[in-house]
Amino acid sequence: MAISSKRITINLMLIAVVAIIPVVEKYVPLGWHISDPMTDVFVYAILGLGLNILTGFTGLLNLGVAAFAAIGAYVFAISTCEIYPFQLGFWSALGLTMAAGALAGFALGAPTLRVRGDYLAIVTLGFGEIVKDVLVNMDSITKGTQGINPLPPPTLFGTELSGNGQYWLFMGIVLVVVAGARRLERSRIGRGWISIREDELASRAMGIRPDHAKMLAFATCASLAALAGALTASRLSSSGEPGNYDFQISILALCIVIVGGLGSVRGVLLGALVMVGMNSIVLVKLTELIGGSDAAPASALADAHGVQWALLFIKTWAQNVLMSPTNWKFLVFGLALVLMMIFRPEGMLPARGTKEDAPDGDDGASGATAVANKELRP
Amino acid sequence: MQRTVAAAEFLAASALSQADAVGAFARDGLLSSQEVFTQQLVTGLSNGMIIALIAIGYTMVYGIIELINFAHGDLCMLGAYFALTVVGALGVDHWVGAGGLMGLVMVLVGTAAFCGSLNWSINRLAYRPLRKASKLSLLVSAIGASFILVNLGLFWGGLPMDVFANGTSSAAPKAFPALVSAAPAAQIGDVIYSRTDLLVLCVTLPLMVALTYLVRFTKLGKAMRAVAQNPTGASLMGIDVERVIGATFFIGGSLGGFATVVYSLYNQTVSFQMGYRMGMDAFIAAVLGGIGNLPGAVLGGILIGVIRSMSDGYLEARWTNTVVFGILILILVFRPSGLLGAKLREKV
Amino acid sequence: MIRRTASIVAALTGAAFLLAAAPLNHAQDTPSKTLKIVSSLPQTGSANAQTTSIVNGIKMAIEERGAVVDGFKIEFEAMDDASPQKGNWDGQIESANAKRAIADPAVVGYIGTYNSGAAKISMPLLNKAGVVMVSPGNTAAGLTKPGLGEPNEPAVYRPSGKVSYFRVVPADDIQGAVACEFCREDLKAKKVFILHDRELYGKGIADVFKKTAESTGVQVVGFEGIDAKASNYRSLVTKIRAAAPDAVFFGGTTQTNAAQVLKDLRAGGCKVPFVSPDGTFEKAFIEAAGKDSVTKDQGGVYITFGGVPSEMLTGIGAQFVKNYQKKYGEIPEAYAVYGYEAGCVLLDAIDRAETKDRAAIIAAVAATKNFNGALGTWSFDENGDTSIRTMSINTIEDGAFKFVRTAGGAAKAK
Amino acid sequence: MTAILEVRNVTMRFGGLVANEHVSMSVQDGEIFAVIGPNGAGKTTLFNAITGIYEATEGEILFEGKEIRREWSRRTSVRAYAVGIATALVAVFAINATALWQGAIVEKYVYAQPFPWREAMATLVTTMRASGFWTTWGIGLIGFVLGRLGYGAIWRAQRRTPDLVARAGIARTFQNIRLFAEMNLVENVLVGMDQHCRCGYWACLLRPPRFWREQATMHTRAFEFLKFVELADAAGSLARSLPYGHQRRLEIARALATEPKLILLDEPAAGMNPAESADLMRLIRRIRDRGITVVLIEHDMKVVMGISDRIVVLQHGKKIAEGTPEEIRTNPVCIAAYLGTEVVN
Repeated sequence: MAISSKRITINLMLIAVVAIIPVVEKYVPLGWHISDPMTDVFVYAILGLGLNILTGFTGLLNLGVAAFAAIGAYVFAISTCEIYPFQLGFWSALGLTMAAGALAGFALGAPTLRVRGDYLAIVTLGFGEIVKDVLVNMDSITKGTQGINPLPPPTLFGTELSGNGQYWLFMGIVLVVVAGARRLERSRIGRGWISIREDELASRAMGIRPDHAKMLAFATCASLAALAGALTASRLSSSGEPGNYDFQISILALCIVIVGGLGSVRGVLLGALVMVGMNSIVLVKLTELIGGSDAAPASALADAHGVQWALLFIKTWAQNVLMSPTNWKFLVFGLALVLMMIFRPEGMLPARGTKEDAPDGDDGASGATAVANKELRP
Repeated sequence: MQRTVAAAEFLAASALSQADAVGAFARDGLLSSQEVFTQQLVTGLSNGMIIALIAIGYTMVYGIIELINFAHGDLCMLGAYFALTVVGALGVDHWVGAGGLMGLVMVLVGTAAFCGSLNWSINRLAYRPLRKASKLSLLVSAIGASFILVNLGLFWGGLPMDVFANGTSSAAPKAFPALVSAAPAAQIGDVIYSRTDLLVLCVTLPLMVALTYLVRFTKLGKAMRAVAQNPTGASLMGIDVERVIGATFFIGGSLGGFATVVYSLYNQTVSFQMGYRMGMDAFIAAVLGGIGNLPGAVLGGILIGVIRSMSDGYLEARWTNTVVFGILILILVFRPSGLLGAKLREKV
Repeated sequence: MIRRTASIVAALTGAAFLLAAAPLNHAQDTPSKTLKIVSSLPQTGSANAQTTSIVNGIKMAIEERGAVVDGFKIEFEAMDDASPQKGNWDGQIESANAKRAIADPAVVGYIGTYNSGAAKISMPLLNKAGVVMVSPGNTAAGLTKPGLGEPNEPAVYRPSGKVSYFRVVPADDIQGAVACEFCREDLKAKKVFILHDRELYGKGIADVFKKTAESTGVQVVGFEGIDAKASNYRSLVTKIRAAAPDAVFFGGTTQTNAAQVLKDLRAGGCKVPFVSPDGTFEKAFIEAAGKDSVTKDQGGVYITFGGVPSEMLTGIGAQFVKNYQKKYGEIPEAYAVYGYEAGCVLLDAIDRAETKDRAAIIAAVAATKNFNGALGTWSFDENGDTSIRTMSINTIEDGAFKFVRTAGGAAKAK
Repeated sequence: MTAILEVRNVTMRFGGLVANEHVSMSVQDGEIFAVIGPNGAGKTTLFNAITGIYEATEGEILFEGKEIRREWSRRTSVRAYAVGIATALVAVFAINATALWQGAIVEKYVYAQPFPWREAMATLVTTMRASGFWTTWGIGLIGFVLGRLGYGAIWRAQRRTPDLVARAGIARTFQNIRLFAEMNLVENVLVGMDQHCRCGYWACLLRPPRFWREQATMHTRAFEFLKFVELADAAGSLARSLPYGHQRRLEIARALATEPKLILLDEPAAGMNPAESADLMRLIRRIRDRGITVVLIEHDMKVVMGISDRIVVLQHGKKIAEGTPEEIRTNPVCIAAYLGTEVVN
């Protein structure tokens, strides 16, 4: 498949635009602080790319990817923090973290090879809860909910990076991961994964060993998720608390992958931008713009009657909860998810085979997802 | 008998390596170890039956459109808020005697109807447009719906009513009035079988029987089973598939409604975040029993309840989640499609 | 085509790097007539009730001065450090909030955080940038007190070497000890069962409680971390019943299901005194627990609180409660007064500072002595802790908190 | 000629349903062998049993004189024990983690001072010794048993899997075409060639020269297979955009790409018009001419009679006849089976 030069051009332009954001931001005082949230986007993009390999390529639903991020963050923290004797450097700790992540991936993947579809989903979900619980409960090792700090910031050739340095380093890592994901996708490993997603039985009958392929997918996913966790920890200089890696984060990662377009690397990047951006940029801006209202005046409901009562009731209620923009965040987020799915069920940038390719009015879904769908059936 | 008890104690002690601590409980305490065990069993069964009732709603929806309905737990949460509103608005907690019983039944049925209709509407708005999309898109839509429901619960909690503490802190947990007192209905030794335990039994058992009847013997039930097996085939046979799916959502939701009232009466606390755990437990129960399988959901629910109870009682409470999920994973390793789930066989 | 684009991109990127490396004139030095205070509290999710009342408290502090201090206009922004996906504080957002505050030259004060874990992330950032941080809610001892936390605490939060973090709320080490003393002396408890919510706050207090109990000869018959999301704790109650304690201590908050624990204790037939820390000292706890389970004949509920409760406050404190009630139509939550106090002490420092730059304001806050505030008259010590060590013990009667006695003037942490 | 495939007394039962009952047949190397019978006769089930999708309830299936199945060899046994021991170790360490950590790290490490590694390691050993009998040996035993049983359970479920059969040299196509719909033609074929690729995970990721060499060869060969089934022109399009007849041919190409010795074709001519089936017959002969034995299930009698060397007839899961096309054509039992008349003895 020849990649058109136009596409390369567009990609390079996009990379350049993203790369100069921090500089532009500094010189064009719009009051937009987006380079910092963008760094979060990069981390979530890595998490999403990892999950994409497992769920997007291989078609295995994973609801516990945050657990791998937690493992990553804590392995990184324990191996680098000054309150432990190990005190590795940033890059060696990162390597260790990814290895530990891969090992955890094997540990989860191996016993659950036979478990399929939604059963696998709950196994991964359970794994997530177990990891979280273990991190909280083994507090003599992990400091429980205290979090481990300080952690070394990212370094490059011996210099500590902060602000824009981190931005570019993380962006670079994302690019490396994207390249890696693409390379795997377009090699026999990726073909094996996708063939399992498309039709596990047929791929078996063609001599693909699904166990091997799935284990590799699990390990790759886990080690990328661990990388994302370690990078976050390093950026925040703290492992955070185990609660920061709970089910909601796995869900967020899953939403990034599906909203972006299952199995599509570009889709995942866009998904991360939209999902994290929505939270870190749009919702924050929204809060700033609306401000909040204060006062819910003393309730005079007891004295009021009839229509007046009803009006007062609604007014008090509105002032109690509805006027505060922070109270709307879940709703906005949820509504955005539902609407995105209704209007673009195949994601924003579906993998391959968009509707136009479908011969005779396919069922409307992207084939990739439709088939993944079939495959996930128990 | 003495010997059995001693053996049980020994086993518990050795498994925990906390021989002295456990021994101390049994010796100094007011309760004998048998009483403790029985009490834990009672608690586990009651909790388990509530979970089972929610799990049935889960598993029914799964059975028919293969959707892990993430919004189910949060639907139950809204049901609890609805029930609380009804109780608060009508002052049901002040009704006494037969009136009280009537009130209870009314709240149960009303909440069931509310949850059923809500579930039906969610299906209509958030899931039906995605009928032909991939299952994962549907899943994300369900996640979105769950977020919306959570937020609605947050809003609801701010209603300026007495039962919601005049709505001054919408996010705080709310007390649910004790329509059924927690006083013992029966007491054997120090084992308490409270009236709320009895309530759980009195609501869940008939519902399970009724549901079994409905699915097995009614026309709707047959249609549901047909759609679950083969939607296309069912529609060719003249079954209105969408109507059957809608009905399933309604029935699943209303079972959730019954469950949530029982849950609220049992725990006497509701909060806008309780849906997560309710949904999670039900999901585990459904999967443990074999998702899509009704008796499986009941078995799974009761097992989860009892395991939780025993783990709280004999291990440390902080490890209970780990124990539950550990057992779940173990069972799935040896029985990949749940306890009662049919063995997967792909048609080639 | 490709080559040309590539070279353009390379040039652009190179230019960007050069620009970034070039020294920048920060707008920080330009004087402005507006000063800004920000707060960073988790306002999405379970802590919403408490944090909203903290924000209300801060707003009241600012409004009472007419939003003007020493000729400078005071602006306030309440930032949210929680995200909807988590429904709880989010490290990335907390860090972003701190960075935003640092980047805005008008910001001279940062009120936050609510969670000690979040503080650990923003403290070093703000310290480095020299922004004063006043916390209305952090109670983890290690944040300020050497020797109580990790060996590198609290130095690790002070990369600049100076103290720039202050808290108006007493730390865990005082409260846990006071609660234990109360159990031993007033409740005559010989055996206690300790529960905690496994969170930083709750477990911190429970640990201190346990340590104090062991050193003062109170037998600890059980120490359990609960699952704050569980639907009920009946089986745990059976376990507690079997252990037959004289009192149950719960280290946790209303959000971590304190009311459910209490209810299940009563429903399960375990009628011993229930003692909990100030995380439950809020109306929401009484509301959630319901009127039946808190009464004395059910064993009674005792709650420790740093300082005296709102109703018992005199002077400024009493005025605050009155004003708050007038404005928001309810008795303030326990932490509202800390928010108010944090706001007041910060504004007072801004007032006293000669120049209104960040460094001078830090110095002014640190120099706070005998501050006459809503919590009484107090000072900041050299670690940035409040000198208030008086705790009050409260019980619940007729659906309201009732003051029992003060305790622990000079708390012994160890 | 020797028998390449021998089916001996195979019985397949699904619960009460008997799909095959004591079926025996033997396929000679290099022949075209047809399995025919009315719908529901158990033909596809037999294919599934041969390719390892189902496990035969009774009987054995020999390929080149051997059964294709993972034997519980010494190596498997060692692995099972290794997994058991690993689980046991993990369990024991997990249970004692806190104590070990306390002893070796917390008590030995003084903040900001060099860490005495040797002492710490020594403490690990003493701590393990000091921990209770049950927490080490009991938990270890439970861990071992679980790990060992778990390995056994997974192994047992995979004794005879389709991928093992495919790697041994039996390829197949499916009755209801099962292509990888979202992949293009070349990729579909490449999946078939996967077992002959030498590049592993790291090679695919890092792409050393040998990766590119291999990729080039593989692509060339993939095109050869596509040319063989006359689909090279459409190489870049998605599998699901192909017309039906082409999809069948692509499936054959994919199966051939595994370089099998035996290929099983499940109703290759289904849904084809006479011209297409004629093409197909030529294709099947060409496959045989490559030295590959062909077994096919087919309803189209013209195809069956036209190319088969030998034919087996199944009815109600039982073999009712075997022979050359001539013999079958005249066999009254077969005629009865197909026309539905009662067999008169």
